[in-house]
Amino acid sequence: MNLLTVLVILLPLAGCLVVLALPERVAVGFCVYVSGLTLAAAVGMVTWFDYGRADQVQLSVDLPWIPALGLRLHLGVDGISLPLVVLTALLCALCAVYLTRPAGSPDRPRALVSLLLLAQVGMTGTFLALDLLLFFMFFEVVLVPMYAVIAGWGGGPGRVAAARQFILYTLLGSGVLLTGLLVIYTSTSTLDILELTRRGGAGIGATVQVVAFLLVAGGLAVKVPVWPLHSWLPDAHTEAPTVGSVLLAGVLLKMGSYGLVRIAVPVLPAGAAEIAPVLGALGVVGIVYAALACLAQRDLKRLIAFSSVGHMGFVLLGIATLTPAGLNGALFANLAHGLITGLLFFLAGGLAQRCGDTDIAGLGGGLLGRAPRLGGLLVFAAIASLGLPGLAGFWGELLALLSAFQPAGALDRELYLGFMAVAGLGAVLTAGYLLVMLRRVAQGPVGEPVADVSAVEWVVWAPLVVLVVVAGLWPRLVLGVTDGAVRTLLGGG
Amino acid sequence: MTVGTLAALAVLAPFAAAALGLPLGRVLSASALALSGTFLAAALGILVASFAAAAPARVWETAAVLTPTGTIPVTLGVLVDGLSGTVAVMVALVALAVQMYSVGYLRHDPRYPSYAALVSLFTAAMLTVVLAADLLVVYAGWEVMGICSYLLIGHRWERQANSAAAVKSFLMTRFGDVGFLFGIFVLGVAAGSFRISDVLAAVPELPAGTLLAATLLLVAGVVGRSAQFPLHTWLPDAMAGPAPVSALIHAATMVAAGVYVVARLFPAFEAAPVSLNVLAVLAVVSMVGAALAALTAGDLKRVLAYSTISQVSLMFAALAIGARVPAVGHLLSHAAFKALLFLCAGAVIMMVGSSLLTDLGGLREVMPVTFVTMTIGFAALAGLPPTSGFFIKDALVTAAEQAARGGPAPVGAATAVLVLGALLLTGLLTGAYVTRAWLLTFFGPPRARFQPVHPEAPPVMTLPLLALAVPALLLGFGGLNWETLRPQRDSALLSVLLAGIGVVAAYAGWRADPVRDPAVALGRLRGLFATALHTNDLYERTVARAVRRLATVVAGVDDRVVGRAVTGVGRGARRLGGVIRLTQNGNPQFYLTGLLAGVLLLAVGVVLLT
Amino acid sequence: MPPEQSIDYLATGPPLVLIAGALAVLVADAFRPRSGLAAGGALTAVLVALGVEAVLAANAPLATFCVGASCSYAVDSFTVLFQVVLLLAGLVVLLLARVEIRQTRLPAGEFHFLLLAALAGALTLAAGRDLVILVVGLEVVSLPLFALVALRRYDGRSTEAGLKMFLVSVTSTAVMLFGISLVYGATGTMFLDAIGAALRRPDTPGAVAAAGMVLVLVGFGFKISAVPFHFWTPDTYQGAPVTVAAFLSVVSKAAGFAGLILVLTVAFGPLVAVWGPLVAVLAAVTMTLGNLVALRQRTVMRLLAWSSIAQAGYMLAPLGMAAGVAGTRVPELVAATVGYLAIYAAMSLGVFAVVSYAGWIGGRGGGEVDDYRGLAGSHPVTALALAFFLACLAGLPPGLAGLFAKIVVFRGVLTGGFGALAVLMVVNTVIGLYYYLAWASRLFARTGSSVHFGRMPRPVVAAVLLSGVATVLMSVLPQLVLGIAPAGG
Amino acid sequence: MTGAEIVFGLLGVATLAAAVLVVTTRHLVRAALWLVVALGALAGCFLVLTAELVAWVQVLIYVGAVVVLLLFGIVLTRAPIGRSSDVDSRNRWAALVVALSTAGALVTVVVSGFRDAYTDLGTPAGSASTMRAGIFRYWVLPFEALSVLLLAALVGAIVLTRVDIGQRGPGGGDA
Amino acid sequence: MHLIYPVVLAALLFSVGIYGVLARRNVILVLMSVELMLNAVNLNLVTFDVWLADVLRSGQTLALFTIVIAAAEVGLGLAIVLLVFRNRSTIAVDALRELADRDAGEVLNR
Repeated sequence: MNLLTVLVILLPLAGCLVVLALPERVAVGFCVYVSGLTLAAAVGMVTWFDYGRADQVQLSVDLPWIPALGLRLHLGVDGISLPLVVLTALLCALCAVYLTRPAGSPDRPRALVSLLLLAQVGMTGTFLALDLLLFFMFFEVVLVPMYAVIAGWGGGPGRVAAARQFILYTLLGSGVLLTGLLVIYTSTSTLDILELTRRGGAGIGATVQVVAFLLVAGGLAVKVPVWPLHSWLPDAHTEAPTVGSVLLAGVLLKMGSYGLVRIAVPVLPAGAAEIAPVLGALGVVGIVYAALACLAQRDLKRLIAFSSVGHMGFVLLGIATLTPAGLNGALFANLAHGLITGLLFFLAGGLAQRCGDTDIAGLGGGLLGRAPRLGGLLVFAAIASLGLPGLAGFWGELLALLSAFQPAGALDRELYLGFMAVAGLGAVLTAGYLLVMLRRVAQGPVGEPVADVSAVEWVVWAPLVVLVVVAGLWPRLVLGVTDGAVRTLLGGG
Repeated sequence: MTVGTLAALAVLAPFAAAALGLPLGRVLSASALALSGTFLAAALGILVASFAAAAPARVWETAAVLTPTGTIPVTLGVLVDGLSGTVAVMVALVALAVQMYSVGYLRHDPRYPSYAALVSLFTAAMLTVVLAADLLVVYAGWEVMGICSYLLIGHRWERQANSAAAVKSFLMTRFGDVGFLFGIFVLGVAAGSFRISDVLAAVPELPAGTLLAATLLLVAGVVGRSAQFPLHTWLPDAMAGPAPVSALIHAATMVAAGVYVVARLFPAFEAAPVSLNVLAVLAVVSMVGAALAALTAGDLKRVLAYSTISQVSLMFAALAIGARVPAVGHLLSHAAFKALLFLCAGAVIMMVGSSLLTDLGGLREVMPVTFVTMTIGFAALAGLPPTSGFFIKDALVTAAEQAARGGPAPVGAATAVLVLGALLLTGLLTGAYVTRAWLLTFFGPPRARFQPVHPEAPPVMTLPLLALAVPALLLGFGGLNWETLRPQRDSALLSVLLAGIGVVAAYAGWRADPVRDPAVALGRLRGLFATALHTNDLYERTVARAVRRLATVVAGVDDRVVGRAVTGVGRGARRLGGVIRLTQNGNPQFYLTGLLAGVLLLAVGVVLLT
Repeated sequence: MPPEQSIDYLATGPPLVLIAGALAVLVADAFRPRSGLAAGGALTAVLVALGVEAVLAANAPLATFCVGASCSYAVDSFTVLFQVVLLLAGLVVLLLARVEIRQTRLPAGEFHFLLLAALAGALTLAAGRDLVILVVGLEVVSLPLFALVALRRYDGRSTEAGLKMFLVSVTSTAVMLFGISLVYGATGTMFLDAIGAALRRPDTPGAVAAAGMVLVLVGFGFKISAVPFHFWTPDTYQGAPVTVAAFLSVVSKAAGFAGLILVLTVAFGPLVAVWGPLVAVLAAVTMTLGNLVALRQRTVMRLLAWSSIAQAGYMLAPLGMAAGVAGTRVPELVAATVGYLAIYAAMSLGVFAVVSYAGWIGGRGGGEVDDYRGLAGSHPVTALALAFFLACLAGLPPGLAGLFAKIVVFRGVLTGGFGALAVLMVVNTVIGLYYYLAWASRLFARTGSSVHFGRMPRPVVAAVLLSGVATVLMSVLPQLVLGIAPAGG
Repeated sequence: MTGAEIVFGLLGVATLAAAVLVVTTRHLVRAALWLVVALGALAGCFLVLTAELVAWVQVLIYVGAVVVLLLFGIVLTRAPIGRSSDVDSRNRWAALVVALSTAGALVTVVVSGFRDAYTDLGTPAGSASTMRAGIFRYWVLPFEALSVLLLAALVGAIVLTRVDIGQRGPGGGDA
Repeated sequence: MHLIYPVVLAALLFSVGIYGVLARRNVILVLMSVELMLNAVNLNLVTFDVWLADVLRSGQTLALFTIVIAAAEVGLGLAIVLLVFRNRSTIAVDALRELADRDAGEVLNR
């Protein structure tokens, strides 16, 4: 069934090219078809995945590609990547369906579809790649299509500037990342992530590890984004079209944190131990900073975008503890954030389409009365986002905090206790801005009614809602898969 | 079917009602769903509690790993013993009464389906807190309660004040919850398990510092959730929610959940007396302060809300001096009479359309059932015999007295004396504010225009009132089994005497002018008390304003510094390019000069370096 | 008197074929002007030369014009790779030229003659192994180019461009020759391998040799447009016919690199500690300056000029690391430069191919960047191709070839352990992306009045296809051009 | 000092002086004439160094062809025959600095490198016959390349100076 | 003969040439200066060739080639100069500044 691993990349790739040859009017339908098939393949992977061996890479493909670079086409999934692969396929499929709304059919659909599928190739590939350079390559594939989607289909007047800032900033990050990866390569002569993980830093000097970790983590930090490297994100999310925002927040940011878990921490353990406190500190600063910034935001999409910084702060804190619990939490939070923020951006997009704007004051409030289902979904998503137990947002935050309470032995415990306390405070502030937002958007005097959730929107949003609830109630679904893999990653820790 | 399974089902029944009711409330019959779920929970709860009562020493515990976490796993299971069984029954019964009452109370409300489902969800969450065997699951229930409270307070979200109150309640409680969660971490990690039984078993081995930290952190959570000083200001505002919600959440169950948790983890607290001292002091402040506020509050529901704070403080005070059984006993009796009082207040509101004391008056004839049941409730609140409140308060005073005399108590005698004094003072004040509210509501001339309807309320509402009046009146007798709950002569006399003074004073004040609020007699102090010593303003001025200002600053910094730093770098690069391009001036001789000078520099550099 | 040197006609085949072709073209054009014979003949010559390369590739290594152990002319995998790249680039340029010659009324026969002569010189440069043939080869590349640049004789800008290039070139040549004389004085030989051997001897005057080496580098620095020898580049590109600019940007630059690599690694290998840091500094300054100024360009040809300067910086970077690695690993670094160069040739030609035709929309060769606004609306395929090539130059997928090129260079730099240069390259990559993107995004801008030009003529289509196929090929199988360095380094 | 050194010294001074005049005189034509002097003196230097062939080629090609070409250029560009005030650009001072530094650097380098080197001028090294042997035995390839170079230069020069096809193209231009 | 004489002469001659290249306005004068530089090269080459008694005659050969290169350069150079003169009516080096890095709107300063 290794074919599936290839299929989840090849299908969108083929779709991205084929769609260019099709007439405009069938493009969106074709996209639904392709991304649906890809989702089916991803579900196939879920089916054939052996959960007993979740800590090992399965369904793998390993072919030589560019011997001169030492680059191999090495793909596969384990407990860490499987959930993210599925998330990507799911969100892409949902985005495709979302494009079929009669009210919101996009301008130049063929090009948009092609770009989205290309982005999907990159995102999926990033999670599947088991070769440093292959990872980097897929990491880069996403940039151009995302840029084009923002610049070409964005809403506001600042879209081109926002897109440009996005691509330049993230390219800066990936350049630094590449440098870090090549530092690893020059000191180990292998690009194979599994082999490097097995070695666990053996053969790389302590200083080199620190330098390489700084570079790799620094590069990925832009994508995550880590405070204070986040300034591309609010603009990009705000200006992007709905599907763009969803993919940006839902998948793209995860590529950064996934890279930290997959490469930075296991391959460079000594470097990680040295730098992790800094990451943790930046993470908690990000949580509080983003929450405060959100409190003062006037635009709904911008608020959601900033909230991503905060949520990724929890992810970062989890990773920075270098414990299985922390990494589990980070991976879970990744997934949860993908679902929840994806939903939030969908909702914000729906609102923008109905009210013409996402300015919070301009939305007029009282949404629960003007479109009860839409308002209800917004309330649900916001509550999920603030980390309510029983919904997906809870477990990631919980584990991040718990792991900060008992970080890995090499780390300074007092410091992490401080992190935990600040992060806890940040969680309160997070609740604060989300509820204030609800107050201003969903509650208050009821104005003119707007169209409630349409059929297509239900199709797109319902799976997200269901998954948020399911993952919240039955976290084992994810943690059971990641736990073993994470422990293997940290060397049986 | 084991007891554990039954208990689990008791939790799941209202949860299922909520899970079905939230998305499908408009399709299915919301009321049937909610009532059946809650009824099932109550029935199962009684069954479970009866098993527990039959074998008081026995503990039923089930546990399955909910999820691995990478460290201590989270387990899903129930812990049934006498304590949890009894409280669970109380919760389910009050919830049932409230659900029933709500059918009538909200019969014209289009949002009833979501309301009913949320109440069911709340019930499930509260039962989770009571029955769960794992502290993290307790925390989960604890938080879900919070969000339900938030949503239900904001039930009428059209009014800005209501949604503001909802947000405030959630944030203040969540602030405490952070401490609560960290307390759980400390206990769980130290004990190597989050299971309550494991934690309690490990308490004797744990270092004192750990226990102190854990219990202090737990106190923070408890204080927030139970609206104790200094996190008390949300509860009066929470009265923006519909009366039955106040009855269930903000009187009977959620607010008292903190008491339950402390009782549950009492061994840990006993081993950390400093925490209990802190708890005692906070309780004393809350107790007296809230009673004073209740004395002057101008809104019937706010009177009740302050009285709730005050009464919950009594329970904490009891726990602090080691009187666990009276504390739990008060938890139960308070649940009964306070739920009753709120439901009565709801009936009043339905009749009059207002809950301002200045709008009420003379309702005695119009609302006979409400009058009778509410009178019972008030009597219980004031601790007048023979109501349940009398027995409990007497037990509390007795326990405090013993502790003050140096009896076996985890806190020192000084604290006990403080607690005793506060108890007595609160008894006096309670008598006074109860009388004031009672008189202003039911006696004197009617002060607002309204159309009296007959009957005063549909039976679906009066039935719960009557049902709750029974335990409010008689629960005290059920407690006679316990040694600590039997009335002692001296203390009984003392507390009744004090309550009586309060009653008489209030009556005297009212008698002088039935239209006027007797609290006017307090003069300037009235305003001070009514605002709970300006604590709310203080928070608004300091914390809330500071956060808001900080948020503006951060947003500005983000925009001007972080964001502009990035764009500034880009602009700088462009400018630099603009400077460098000046060298490309078109003059080939300049080019050649550059070339040759460059070569020269390179050559000299190389020669010097070799 | 001993017999004269015999000529290995196979080894010297490709340049000989080109020279023969050049002469034939000149003659044919004299008798039958404007018949297309010139273009056809030139194409044939290049194709035949490519055929010879195939034979050479099978028979390499070859060496001829030997004196003792030292040879003046050698054909190894390095030479073959360079010659193939040069010939293919020449092919593309010839294809493009057909249209431009017609549009701007260039004299076809002379054009093709000069182009083939320059190409032959470039091929010789890649095969030469002594300083005499290298300097003569360099001149054979340069001289015809002066004429080609100035070939739009009615256009003062074209002439001005030619003069500027001429002045800088002859000065550089003089400096280089002086350097050669010093090196000769210090080592007593012109053969690269012998120079290397002599420099290893302790009695060789090091300062003279080092100074000579720096001066020798000037000639190549001029060819590859490294700062501070770059000044002529933007002005010349702007004034020259677009196809000639393409030739300068690819063929001439590649030939310069071939000579530079040979001289540095084979002759001055022992002085690596001297030239390593020097080249590193040049690389850093070149890429930074090129990119920074490119940010401010609106004219396409100038933009391309500055970008080609910047790209030269990237190519120099691995060479600059040679001092930091063990001698046996220097070929790895050289291979990085060579690989980047080959990939650069393909993608850069792609841009020039599109620009040579689409760029006439603005009236002058190349046009302004703003002239390309909305190109995707009227010519989607052309716009896509241009965007693809630009993505390659920026080193971003879908331009995988460019990405691989960047990776190779980064790896080379890090092999040398010089992280600061790597970081500088990162920053430069970002700056580079900025202006490539600024151009590419204009292609897809939504405008009411987008440019229209007629159907692309077939030769241009072929040229675009050829570069496109080469680029795609190197996106998938970059190992074709990676890992190749001259022997004897 | 040997006799050769004295002769060489005198010729060298003459060369240098003439060269300086070439780059400083304000008369275009005189510059060309001073160039002839400099080149001729240098040819003398070559003779002293026993490089006969180079010397004669120097005289023939340089003095005979190159300078004549340059004179043609002066005439054809209608340059003023007499003294003109703007032969030097504003770049003069920079030029002086660069030239002096170059001189300093180069002299230092060569003096340090060849301080103890003496050459024996006893055996003539550059007669026509030995040179022919050198070129045709060892330097065939560059020689042939040079022929291409010359041809290219010729063709280039012709094509640029031909006036028969000097019309404007469709692309415009500023003529 | 002491080698210093010719090599120092060559170095000085070369520097004089550089001065000329950088200081002269008239392109033809610049060309003359380049010729001076090339002659310095030749002197060096011949000197070293003689000094080394090089059997390959490398130095002198290259000197001859340099003379040829110079001739070719001058020939082509003059053609370009004439073309410039025809197009622009001047051959002052620093007046040829139409091609330069400036924004389209900027006034050409000739």
